[in-house]
Amino acid sequence: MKKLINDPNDVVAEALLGMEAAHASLSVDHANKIIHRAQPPRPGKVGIISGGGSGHEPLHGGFVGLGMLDAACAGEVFTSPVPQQMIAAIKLVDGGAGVLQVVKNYTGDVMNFDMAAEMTASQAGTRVVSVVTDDDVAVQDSTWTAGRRGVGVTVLLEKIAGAAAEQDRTLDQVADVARAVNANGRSMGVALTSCTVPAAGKPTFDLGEADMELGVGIHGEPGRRRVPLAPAKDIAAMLLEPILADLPFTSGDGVIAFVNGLGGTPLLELYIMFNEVNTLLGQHGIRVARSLVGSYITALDMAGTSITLLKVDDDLLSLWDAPVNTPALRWGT
Amino acid sequence: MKKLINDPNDVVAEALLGMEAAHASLSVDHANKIIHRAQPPRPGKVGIISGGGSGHEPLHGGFVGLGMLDAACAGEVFTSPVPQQMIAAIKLVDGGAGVLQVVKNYTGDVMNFDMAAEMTASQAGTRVVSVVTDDDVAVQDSTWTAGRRGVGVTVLLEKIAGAAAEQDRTLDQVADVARAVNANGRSMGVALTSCTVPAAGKPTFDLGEADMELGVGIHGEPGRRRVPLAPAKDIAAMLLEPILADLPFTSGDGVIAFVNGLGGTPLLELYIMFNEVNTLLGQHGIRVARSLVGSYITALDMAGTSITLLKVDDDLLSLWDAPVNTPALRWGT
Amino acid sequence: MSENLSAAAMAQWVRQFATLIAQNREHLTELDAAIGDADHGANMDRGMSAVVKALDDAQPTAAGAVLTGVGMTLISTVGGASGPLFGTLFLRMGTALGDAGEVPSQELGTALRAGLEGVVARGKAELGDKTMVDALAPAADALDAALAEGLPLADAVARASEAAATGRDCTTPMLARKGRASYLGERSVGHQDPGATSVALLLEAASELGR
Amino acid sequence: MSENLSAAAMAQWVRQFATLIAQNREHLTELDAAIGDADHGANMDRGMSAVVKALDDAQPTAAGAVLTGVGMTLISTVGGASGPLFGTLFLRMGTALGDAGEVPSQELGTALRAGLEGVVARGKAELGDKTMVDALAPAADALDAALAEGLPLADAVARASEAAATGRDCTTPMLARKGRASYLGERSVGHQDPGATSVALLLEAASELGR
Ligand SMILES: Nc1ncnc2c1ncn2[C@@H]1O[C@H](COP(=O)(O)OP(=O)(O)O)[C@@H](O)[C@H]1O
Ligand SMILES: Nc1ncnc2c1ncn2[C@@H]1O[C@H](COP(=O)(O)OP(=O)(O)O)[C@@H](O)[C@H]1O
Ligand SMILES: [Mg+2]
Ligand SMILES: [Mg+2]
Ligand SMILES: [Mg+2]
Ligand SMILES: [Mg+2]
Repeated sequence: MKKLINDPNDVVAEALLGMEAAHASLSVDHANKIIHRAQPPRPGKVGIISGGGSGHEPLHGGFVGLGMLDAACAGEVFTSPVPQQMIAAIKLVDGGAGVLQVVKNYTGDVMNFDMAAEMTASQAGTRVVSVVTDDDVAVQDSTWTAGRRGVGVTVLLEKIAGAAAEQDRTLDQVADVARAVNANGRSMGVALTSCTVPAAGKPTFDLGEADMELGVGIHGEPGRRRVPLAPAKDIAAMLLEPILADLPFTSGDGVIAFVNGLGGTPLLELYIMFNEVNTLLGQHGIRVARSLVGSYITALDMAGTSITLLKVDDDLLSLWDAPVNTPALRWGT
Repeated sequence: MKKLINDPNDVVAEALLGMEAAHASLSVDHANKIIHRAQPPRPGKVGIISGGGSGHEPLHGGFVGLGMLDAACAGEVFTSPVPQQMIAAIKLVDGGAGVLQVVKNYTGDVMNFDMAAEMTASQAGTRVVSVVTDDDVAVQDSTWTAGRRGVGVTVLLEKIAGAAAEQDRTLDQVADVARAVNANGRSMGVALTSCTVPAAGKPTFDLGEADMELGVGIHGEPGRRRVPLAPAKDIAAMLLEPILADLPFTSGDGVIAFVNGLGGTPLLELYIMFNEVNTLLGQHGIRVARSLVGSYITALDMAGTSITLLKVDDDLLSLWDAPVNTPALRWGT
Repeated sequence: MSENLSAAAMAQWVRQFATLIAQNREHLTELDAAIGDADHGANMDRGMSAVVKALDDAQPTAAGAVLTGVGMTLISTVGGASGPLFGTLFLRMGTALGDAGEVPSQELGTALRAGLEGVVARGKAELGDKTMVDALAPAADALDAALAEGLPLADAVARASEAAATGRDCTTPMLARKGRASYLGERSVGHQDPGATSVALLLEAASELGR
Repeated sequence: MSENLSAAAMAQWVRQFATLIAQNREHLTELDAAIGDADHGANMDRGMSAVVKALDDAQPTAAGAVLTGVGMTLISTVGGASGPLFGTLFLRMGTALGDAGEVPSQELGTALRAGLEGVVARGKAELGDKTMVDALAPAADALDAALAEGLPLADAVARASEAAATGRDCTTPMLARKGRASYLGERSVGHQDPGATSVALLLEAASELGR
């Protein structure tokens, strides 16, 4: 295992020390592993927290700041945080208008955030609403299963809901915006290599030199199927077709197109992918209203990419354009 | 070779298409492979161009925009651009106040930029000044050799000189600022894996599972020596000690501390490295005035990191803090 | 394990479980790598190490309190799916045992069933969904039946352990419908469920102490 | 190669050089990977492919103009260190041959020396710095000497080719003091210089045509 780390057990704690030292706008509650804005909550603003297993950086801690999250709870690598963390985070960010929890749809995340909401409601009386993202079309959806995984849409949702909260919309309104984002967003990813969980010390899966894992999860969960390596053009089509078919997106729609790197893939390749995505969308008559290209929701050191499309109306678009000032996304401020 | 590309020969051209599509603030001259601001040059402002081989993204194209570069010339992967590109870029960005060329110290880059400056001077009469970065302490310096490589300082220089130009400082003043940055900045890097040049199709060097290459170059040039893998804490010391000794930096100095990822290394690890760097600097009494953590000058898909320290005075610091609005660095606007 | 459930016996069981988890840490992680995210071994080991540490620091004097303490520690140190689920399992078992210092051994059956119900309430998994429930439910059934037959606790626990092991093995051909493995659809078939494997270790720990 | 240097002969030489570069593309890249950045083969091949394409489109009628055209094409398509250096080499050779349609074969010696001087002026490398100069300078010396001895062009070129090959081989034990390999210091020792290898191919191309 080749990683810039010390003891695998200290990975999360030490990264939080680094984040705190690097960003004056952030504070860290090290006991509870919470990254939060250095400024106290603005009264009347809905607080937004998120969190999840670590290993997806900059998600979520890198999205804490004006116009996005108020706090992020960092779990162990690929393991959701525990209820105590969310309870403490809710307390930190509560400005009297209630708190929205952004939860990616994994059994562990959902249960731990739910327990936190239950305990907070019974103890502190703060109103807590959870919105769950489940945008990964690689997973067969069904009410009989855990449903789909939450992936790339989470980034867009945190930005857009964050902007809505900054406008002093109510908790229900912010939650509605968040649900609209999840309802209109779809994603799918592909891995060229496995990731290596530090505590495991070896790659999660073996992938032949000529193979890739189509529909991989951001924790290295196996995807739809293993297929031969393909040119960027074909990969873009393999990822886009299921996305486009699922919502479905139709000609004339405006979208935010998000090409994401999974941690081990350089920007050069992401721009090549974006070029293919942009071309394919043009062929489908879909208008790229905004775009985002970079590594924003990663799977440790995995080489690969995911594509997320979010169908936008004017409200979502103006919320996307609103000022944001976080370590990983920043504009308009 | 596992890459999100089509034909290796089309890598640069297709990435430029993607960049142009992704960023409304940029335009691309595809014939000359120049990324430039969509806005025409502001009369009276010194134009700043840079460029070099591709494969270091976001450097340089991702740094084109308000407060930083006016244009970037993209060469083939790891191969400097040709004079015609710089000649065309100089013409594009000339606002009547002359043009600064930021050149990394590689024989090819220096020669091609020099030829461009010579030809421009003899043809168009535009005043062109080149500033060469040579901050890599891994390389033994000597007047008998090609000197040191230009690496991480280039990013900081482009930001700071860009801010100086935006203030309508003269070409000589901007060049002086640029030289001051290079004179006060030092870097060193380490590779955990080789990069793979697309046209070569296989890793540039073999590196054992338990080894790393200390002092590696951003083109996969071999470094000072091959050493066993080490914890982040020790790697930080191995990189920092030669840097600190070289200028030398002394107790009480304020620095911009820049922990850079080489393309295949995720942010999680960079924050762990930054924590170690920050701690070590504290032990040396060196004050981290500002910091930058992320993958800004990469070596394709190489896993590894580089550390850059820039000793700053008030002028350099206020230029660093000045507004910048580019795809890869953005604040204050 | 004596015929009355004491705090000491409960602590011994929990410590033995922690030992088995530590020994099987890599195995559990490998099972999770195949159909999940390669952290189940680390998760359970982190939690059970914290449990042992807490027991070293201060051990409750009531049997039930030992188990609720374990549940609280698991919930606050594990995270993921197994944190709330194993946490709930122990919490409910402890609550079912009540406040008494020692409780009659039959109560273990009641406790295990309460724990199972807690897990089902939290995770909504049914039998056959390829989760820890597939080991836990047969174990609870076997324990109840054995105790009803009037078997001594040690024998009853041994039967429950066998049932858990069989339940664990039966997860291999199943198609996952809950938890992370469910994302795999058909590709989850042919792999043993990590959580069910941990449950089997929990019952194995009990049965080892009974021997 | 005839005793007068015609545009056709120059074009034939250049085309043969392009062929040898294409055949040695991987070899050149491997040499560059060891002490540089693994692009010399791609660089030279990209440039010489463009040269051949330009010659296919329109071939100048003067010997010198063929070579200056090659130089311009290399400068505008190669980049890196080899673009300006090989570009300058051909530019200066072409300029030295002048505007005449055909020039006497002795002029090739003058041209190669002019090219060498251009490379040294541009790159500041001295003999022994482990660069293309270490193959080019001995080749120019050998060609001059052979032509001065009155050897036929074919034989003179063959001698120059041998000298270039020897010069190329001599770069292996050298410590690089110019170009990217110089960053390696002591670690550059024991590797053959890629640029010198390309120069040896250039002279080999000439000598093959002479046979
Ligand atoms: N809804 C559920 N009900 C019961 N057990 C579940 C459920 N979801 C997951 N599990 C159990 O949790 C185990 C995985 O635990 P673990 O790997 O620690 O958490 P995570 O899946 O969050 O990484 C699975 O093997 C399964 O037995
Ligand atoms: N200053 C110099 N003078 C002469 N030749 C040089 C000089 N610098 C580099 N070279 C030659 O250029 C070759 C490398 O070319 P190439 O790999 O194409 O360019 P780059 O080094 O820019 O990647 C070296 O092998 C060497 O022969
Ligand atoms: Mg997990
Ligand atoms: Mg090169
Ligand atoms: Mg797991
Ligand atoms: Mg090279």
